[in-house]
Amino acid sequence: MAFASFSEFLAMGGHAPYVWSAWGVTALLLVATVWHARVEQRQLIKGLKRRARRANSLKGNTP
Amino acid sequence: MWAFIHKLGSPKWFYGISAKLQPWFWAAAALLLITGSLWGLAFAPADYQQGNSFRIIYVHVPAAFLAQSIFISMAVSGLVFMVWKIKVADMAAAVMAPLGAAMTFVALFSGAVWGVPTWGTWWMWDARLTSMLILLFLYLGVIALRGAFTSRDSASRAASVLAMVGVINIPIIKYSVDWWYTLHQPASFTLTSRPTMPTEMWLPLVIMVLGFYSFFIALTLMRTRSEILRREASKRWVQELVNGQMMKVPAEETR
Amino acid sequence: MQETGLQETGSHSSSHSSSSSSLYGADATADVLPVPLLEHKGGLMIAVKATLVRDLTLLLRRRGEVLNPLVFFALVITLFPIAISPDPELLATIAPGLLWVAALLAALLSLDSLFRSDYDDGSLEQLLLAPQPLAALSVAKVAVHWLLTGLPLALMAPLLGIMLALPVGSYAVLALSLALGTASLSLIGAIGAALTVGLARGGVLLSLLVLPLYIPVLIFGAGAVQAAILGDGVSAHLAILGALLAASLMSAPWAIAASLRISING
Amino acid sequence: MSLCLQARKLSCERDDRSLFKGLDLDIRSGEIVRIEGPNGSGKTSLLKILSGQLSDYEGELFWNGAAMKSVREHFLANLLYLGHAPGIKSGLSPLENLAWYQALSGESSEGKGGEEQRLEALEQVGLAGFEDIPAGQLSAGQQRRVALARLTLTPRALWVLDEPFTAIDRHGVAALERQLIEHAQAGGCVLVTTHHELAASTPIRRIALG
Repeated sequence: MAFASFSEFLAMGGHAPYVWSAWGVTALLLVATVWHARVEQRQLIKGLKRRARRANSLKGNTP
Repeated sequence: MWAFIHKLGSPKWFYGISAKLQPWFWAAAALLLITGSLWGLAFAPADYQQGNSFRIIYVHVPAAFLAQSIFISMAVSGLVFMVWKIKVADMAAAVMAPLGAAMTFVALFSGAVWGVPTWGTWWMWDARLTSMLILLFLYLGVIALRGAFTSRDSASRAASVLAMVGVINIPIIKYSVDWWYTLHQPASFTLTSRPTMPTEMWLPLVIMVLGFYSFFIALTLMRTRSEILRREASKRWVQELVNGQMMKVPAEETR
Repeated sequence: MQETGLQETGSHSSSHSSSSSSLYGADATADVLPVPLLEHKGGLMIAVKATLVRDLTLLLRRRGEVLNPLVFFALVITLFPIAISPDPELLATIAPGLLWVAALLAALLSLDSLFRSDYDDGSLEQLLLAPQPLAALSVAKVAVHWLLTGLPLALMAPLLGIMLALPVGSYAVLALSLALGTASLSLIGAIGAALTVGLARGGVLLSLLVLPLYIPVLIFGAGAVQAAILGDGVSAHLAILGALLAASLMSAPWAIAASLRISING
Repeated sequence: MSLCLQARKLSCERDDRSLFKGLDLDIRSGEIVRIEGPNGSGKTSLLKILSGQLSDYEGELFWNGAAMKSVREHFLANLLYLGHAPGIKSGLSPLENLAWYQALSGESSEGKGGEEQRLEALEQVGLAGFEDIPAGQLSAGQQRRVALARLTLTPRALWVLDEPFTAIDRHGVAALERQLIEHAQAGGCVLVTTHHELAASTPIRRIALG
């Protein structure tokens, strides 16, 4: 452990704004890409299901 | 060999195999990134010169590595697509580009922030930062070119060619920027180059780099799967897949 | 097997003639065609020369288009002393960079029209269907672009150098570095022009694609002039510029040809 | 058999829209083949594939029994393609335009012989007297005729013509029709798309798309 206390850890020896903003932006971007990928996937599958349901009801055999 | 390549190229096959691979990469990414972050932020010693601002290296360097690697993978995918007409390769290249641009942005941002305590300014025309900035423009070019075509087939080919042209130029650009930098700023001090880094400093760095790579692979697999569904929506196997899922409880698509 | 688009298919004629004559030789005696099947005669140099002449004639008939980049170059250079300061000492220090950047932008300006009119009137299709390697024919078109843009810019630059108080002794290097550099710029830029020729508004996109790739040429070109001012040796810079030109001459034509094939299919 | 272009199991898919599938084609000497189909059925795409411009297809192409890829240059040396756009530079005169086409196939266009051939070809399409006027000043139909002059100027066995009758007057249409038939009779072959009704006497084979 490089820090004596948690508040020291947060202060980063006076470099807190720099360290935390760099890490924060990185974390934010990583999380955002994952979130975006999930939303994209869900919407796509929703759309595909809607399309399949429409096709099935046209054929007259709704599952 | 041929059979294998074409099997690899079948979207359906890829969709199946990527479903099996994906969880492992997500798990590895989570594990490595958490370990690396804790270690790098809390346990690695502070730098004797830069103090704690040095901890930015643990996001800056992995992002910079990944940004370059993604461009290379994009070009390789483009080559595979052009030579063997494997569509999955192009789908992967298409989903890689935004992540690559995001990584380049992270490298640039963390570099700029790091510059404040080190150089006392937000921006220095440092060799690494300058190359990163050019790389960002290359990414934006590929993304813009792909978006500019109305025909997706043409867009795929054009983006592949541009990615290959870009990847040939990246080393030339890097070399010339380094050369330019040393000419104009002799004996100045760069962010990350240091003679010796103790083990407890570089080990977390290695872990972070591996974590970023796992993350990249996992995300690319996931988004390529979405892209496959989007492009193959009218294919029989996708419709069967969707029908099969609707039979079951509307369970969420596994990731 | 299908064509991949990346490979330039037509290899040269002589290799074909032997294999194909055995294919058709027997038939030729059986029934003589009034419309005979032709062996590919080669004649690449004839085709390249004709393309050069054609493009030169076309551009020289519209002199305005040839002059525009030159006027643009002069105008941009005029803007800098007005915007920054008329102080000769200050101008002299930034002159190499200014001249190079302005020349680069001027060369970029005319790039969009390189394949555009051919695309619009259908001659590009015909160029693709000529029994000649497309890469060689596109080099002819790029050569015309350089002859009528890059070379005049290089010749004009010393004149503007005087206006920017460029120290004596660097004028020859300025012109030479520009002449060498703009040739690479035309080749690299032609890839971008070929990729965007099928797009309605490809102009801005073209600069986005091409400018990052111009950076090495810019570094060594402006570096050469700077070295000449400082009295350092310039041969290293010029050698690297030459190497860049050789590298682009070897690789760019294939990329241009592949890009043209993509654009024509759009 | 002296000339044949074959396609086997030709399929074309553009942006996931299937234009045609499993097409088998045999085009031989002495034939006029007309590709028919409604707008957007892939006529132009098929012509582009058959003339070696478009590589976006599945299936195989053969030129005189050999795979297209290995004899592409020989194929191109015997092909004359006219697309939607005439391929005529408006800044050049008809003579200069034709000189470029002559040279493009590797034939020397210089000297008296070349010039005479060009003049003759222009005369045949009814453009005598317009030889030195910039093509931009000619009408759309006249520009078409300059392009059609290539049919006589550079003799090729295989003609691939995409809507060749566009913008041409009735007199010109009849002459072109006659030219197509003569070419086929001479052992050449013609692949054509057109919305124009050809004279009933014309011996043509039809291929329907879409």
